[in-house]
Amino acid sequence: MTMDAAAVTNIDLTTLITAVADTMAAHADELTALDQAIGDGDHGLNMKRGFEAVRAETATLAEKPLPEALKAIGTKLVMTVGGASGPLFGTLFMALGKELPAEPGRADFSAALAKAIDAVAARGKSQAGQKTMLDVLYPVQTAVAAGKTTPEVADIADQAAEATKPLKAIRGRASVLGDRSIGHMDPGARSSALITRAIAGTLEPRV
Amino acid sequence: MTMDAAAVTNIDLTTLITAVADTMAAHADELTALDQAIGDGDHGLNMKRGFEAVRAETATLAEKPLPEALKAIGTKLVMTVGGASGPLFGTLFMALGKELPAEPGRADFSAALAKAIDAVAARGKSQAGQKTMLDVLYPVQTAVAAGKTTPEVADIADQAAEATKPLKAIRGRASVLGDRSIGHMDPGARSSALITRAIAGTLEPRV
Amino acid sequence: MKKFINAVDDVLTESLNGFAAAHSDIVTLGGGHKFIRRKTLKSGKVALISGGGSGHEPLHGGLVGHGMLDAACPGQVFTSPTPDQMMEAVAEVNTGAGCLFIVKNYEGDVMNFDMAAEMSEGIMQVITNDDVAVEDSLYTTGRRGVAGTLVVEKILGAAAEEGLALKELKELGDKVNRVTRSMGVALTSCTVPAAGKPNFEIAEDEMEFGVGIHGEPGRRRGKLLPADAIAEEICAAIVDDLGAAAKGNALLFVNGFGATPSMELYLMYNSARKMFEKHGVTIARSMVGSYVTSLDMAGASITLTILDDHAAKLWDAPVHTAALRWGM
Amino acid sequence: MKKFINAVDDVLTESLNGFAAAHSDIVTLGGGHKFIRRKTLKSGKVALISGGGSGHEPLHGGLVGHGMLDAACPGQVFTSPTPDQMMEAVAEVNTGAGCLFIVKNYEGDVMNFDMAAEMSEGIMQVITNDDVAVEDSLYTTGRRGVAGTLVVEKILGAAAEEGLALKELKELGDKVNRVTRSMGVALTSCTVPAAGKPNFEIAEDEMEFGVGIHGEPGRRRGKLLPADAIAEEICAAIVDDLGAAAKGNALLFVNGFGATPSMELYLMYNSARKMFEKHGVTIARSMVGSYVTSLDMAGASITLTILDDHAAKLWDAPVHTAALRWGM
Ligand SMILES: Nc1ncnc2c1ncn2[C@@H]1O[C@H](COP(=O)(O)OP(=O)(O)O)[C@@H](O)[C@H]1O
Ligand SMILES: Nc1ncnc2c1ncn2[C@@H]1O[C@H](COP(=O)(O)OP(=O)(O)O)[C@@H](O)[C@H]1O
Ligand SMILES: [Mg+2]
Ligand SMILES: [Mg+2]
Ligand SMILES: [Mg+2]
Ligand SMILES: [Mg+2]
Repeated sequence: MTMDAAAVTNIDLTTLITAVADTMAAHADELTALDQAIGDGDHGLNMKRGFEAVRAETATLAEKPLPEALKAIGTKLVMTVGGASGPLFGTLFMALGKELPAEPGRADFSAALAKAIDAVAARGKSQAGQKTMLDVLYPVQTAVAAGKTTPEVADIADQAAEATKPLKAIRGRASVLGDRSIGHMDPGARSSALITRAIAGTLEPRV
Repeated sequence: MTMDAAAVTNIDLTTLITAVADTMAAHADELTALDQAIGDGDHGLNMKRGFEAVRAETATLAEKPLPEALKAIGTKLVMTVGGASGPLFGTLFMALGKELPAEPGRADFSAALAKAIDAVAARGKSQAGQKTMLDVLYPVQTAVAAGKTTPEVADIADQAAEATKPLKAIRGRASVLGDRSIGHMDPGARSSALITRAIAGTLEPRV
Repeated sequence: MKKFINAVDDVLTESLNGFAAAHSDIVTLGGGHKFIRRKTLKSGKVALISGGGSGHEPLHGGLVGHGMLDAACPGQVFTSPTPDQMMEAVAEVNTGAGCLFIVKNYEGDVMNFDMAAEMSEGIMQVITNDDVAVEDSLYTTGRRGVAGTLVVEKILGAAAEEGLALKELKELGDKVNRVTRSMGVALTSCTVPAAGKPNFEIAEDEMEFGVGIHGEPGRRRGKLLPADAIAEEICAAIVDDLGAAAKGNALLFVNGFGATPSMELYLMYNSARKMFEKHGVTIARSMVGSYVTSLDMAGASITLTILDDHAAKLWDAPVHTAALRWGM
Repeated sequence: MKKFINAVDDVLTESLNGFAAAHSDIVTLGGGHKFIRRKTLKSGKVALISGGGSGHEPLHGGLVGHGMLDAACPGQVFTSPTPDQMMEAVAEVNTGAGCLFIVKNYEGDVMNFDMAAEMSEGIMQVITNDDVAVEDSLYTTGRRGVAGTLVVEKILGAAAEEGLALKELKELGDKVNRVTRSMGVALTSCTVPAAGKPNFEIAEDEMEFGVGIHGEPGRRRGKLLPADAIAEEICAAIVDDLGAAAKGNALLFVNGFGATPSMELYLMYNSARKMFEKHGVTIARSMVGSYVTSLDMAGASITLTILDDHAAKLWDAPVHTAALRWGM
């Protein structure tokens, strides 16, 4: 069950959006609690609001070609999430849409993801190791590039989120805490892992 | 040990002021707690502030004839206590000073006290049974008039304060509580009883 | 108790010093901090003097200045000022046309202002009693004066500035008071610095309905309700109590007790405005903010003043105080 | 959580409706509550647009009006607004002279305003970062923009009213920001309505030193200190950080975070003023009140802006907004 070309091209957008929106709704309180510890306590609400807005447009989105749909999802996120995560996750999906060909293969997907994550880093003026969502996104991309199976990718994402705990935040709101940010999981890393697992779950059956 | 003429004329003002100021300081928290239950939580502070101001002038006061000293104490209370209790206790002492002859006998004292309490009731537009200091002051005057000993008077004051518990407040801040004022001792009744016992204690040894 | 203080006994003095320094263009302090007065008096104008326990700021000190009060006498926290404060204020700000005391109806305030009035010359008094939470009765103390006091002070302040004489000012004050009604609700208690602990206990799901501005318990304790339900009950009580007067143009004043964010006050204003308009009252003027407070209490009161054209004009007239300023 | 609300999801909408109704002489709402704008625009003037997460009221909506902002974009509580809000505000209030965004330095705010600027025409930005509690470093996010933002907005507002061009306004804004420093301390946490519980826990004898305006933890947790000691530490940090600029005339702004009574703010002002004057700074202008808040958080921040004559003149210039009003 590696994530092959079929997994990418035959994506059922409706299932995928539903899965991500469901997981954001189910974990909103958990994400907010993480953000209360080292941020301002809105991350769960932000993510839930964004993906509910995306969910509300599932029908229209599902009719678009994949790249267009991803761009539209990204734009929707930018226009509804707010905070730091809005522009960042928005950029991720928008860039992914921009980079993916209409009928992408696995290599296309892996390359597009790399570029999209770089776009996130550029928008956030950030890099790996700063206790942000990037610390999940980069390992996910590496795993995809390395041909890991979708469950493996999901597990790697979880481990990567877990691995943000000992980090000291350099970017994001938590950075003002300095050493006091150590010991807490980064909320954006956790939401990235949740999104990864949700997407992986929808791809898996089709591989 | 009845409270005879000697008890009234030979009052040692210094001892008396010290005793009252000490008891107000010692019971300030208790009075404030009573006032928090059915008022605005300042009665202990008010009384303490007033009698500390009086204490600060003990030397000057002790040189005055008793009536003048009482008037001065009353004025000092009016000018430092504030709240409802300031004008009321102030009026009590001022009127007492006005009514007492320079060398009062027991009957003079009893009569002056009756008039002074009436002056308090006039200032407060209040009467007995309304859950106020008057519900201690009147019984104290009756006891004095009836020739009770100073310890008896002090006990009667305590009982009278206790007896304000079942009353419904008609006057004072507690009146807005209506039935919810029932079950609490009136703070001004309690402070009146404390003052009575303090004064009684200073008179007793001289009888 | 968590407060920005140095020593409990110095709170009032240090705070008044800060106030006077921050607003030295408008106010100055009387000796011994007995009163806050306008820096520049207007000779021949009736002097308006108010005061009361501290802890309700900006009432009254923040309302001293052109178009409003001439002096404010701050008592200890939640304790009426003493007569000497008012007497010295009178001595300093009475420029010959007399003084009007504006007094909230609490026995302590009334008695202390009364004593000061008895010992001074040329004083008249307006007693405000806008709180509909308390039954109005000649037998009891009667209604408390709460946030509506600010409205009376603003309107009288403008009228005094225009040169109205003492007796007419008193009549105008009584008239405005008669068409002003308020009621409040507390979500938390408040802590008097010297007491060190909250004035009352209140559960996480309860509110105190008809609370006064001293954290003194109110009409009833009840379960916390949605803002609309609270506004509905308060507005109905106000309209009921105003009776036939509840029509035409009005000022709606939603007042915070101290710890309630402006976001919630505007939400409450939104609810209250709709309720009053349903009752046929037109909201012609509005004020939203924490002006008549109870230290750090969370909660709000709603005040409605029926405005005739004259009162509206006086409300709009220029004012320049620390807390209210417009038109200049 | 005890708040005056109906449903958590409607807080912002209902509050904005109340705000717009209460101040309908000054402001009006953009469609979908995307922004608050001046009722009457001044053609040919550079439009000043600010915004940020809600919960800091009166910042920024209460600062829209003559002499200050042209539009404010309110995000969800403590969440930056989204680019479409700023883009639509630009479309409506840009009368041809361009727009200046005034943005508090938070990554969320900066990114969202950046995206809006990239998708609009004729935009420049001033980023405020007055919070000395956070180390300034190019490597990290850098300092937060806090209460000093209001000072920048007031001074730029007056300059824009005088007709200053976009580029000069940006330069002036950067200049004022460079001589503005703030630091805050929280005594309690705050509760985001949708989160339903306090953002952080803090013991009865502790304070959070160097807190931000979102209840985000600060520089350090410490035992509650007397007001003088708090003021001393904050003022020293501010003066230190200003370095050679810490001299001459200054504006001292003591800001409450929401639940702190005005009595304590003036007491804190009194302490801070003495400290700064000891450091050789002259307090030429003052402001005390809860203007840049964190919902129901108890606490305060101290802001110092060094004022040259030009900045002082602009600070004094007439302003007419819901929260700040003078000279008109
Ligand atoms: N500069 C950045 N680069 C990458 N990720 C960031 C950056 N700033 C913040 N984040 C991510 O965003 C998350 C916070 O999102 P959210 O709470 O929604 O926004 P805000 O911090 O504005 O309240 C952080 O946990 C972190 O993962
Ligand atoms: N009208 C009145 N007549 C007699 N006593 C009164 C009256 N009003 C108040 N009191 C007394 O004063 C006490 C309260 O005093 P205090 O707390 O110092 O003043 P305040 O009520 O103004 O805060 C009450 O407990 C009551 O005994
Ligand atoms: Mg956040
Ligand atoms: Mg009391
Ligand atoms: Mg009192
Ligand atoms: Mg946020």
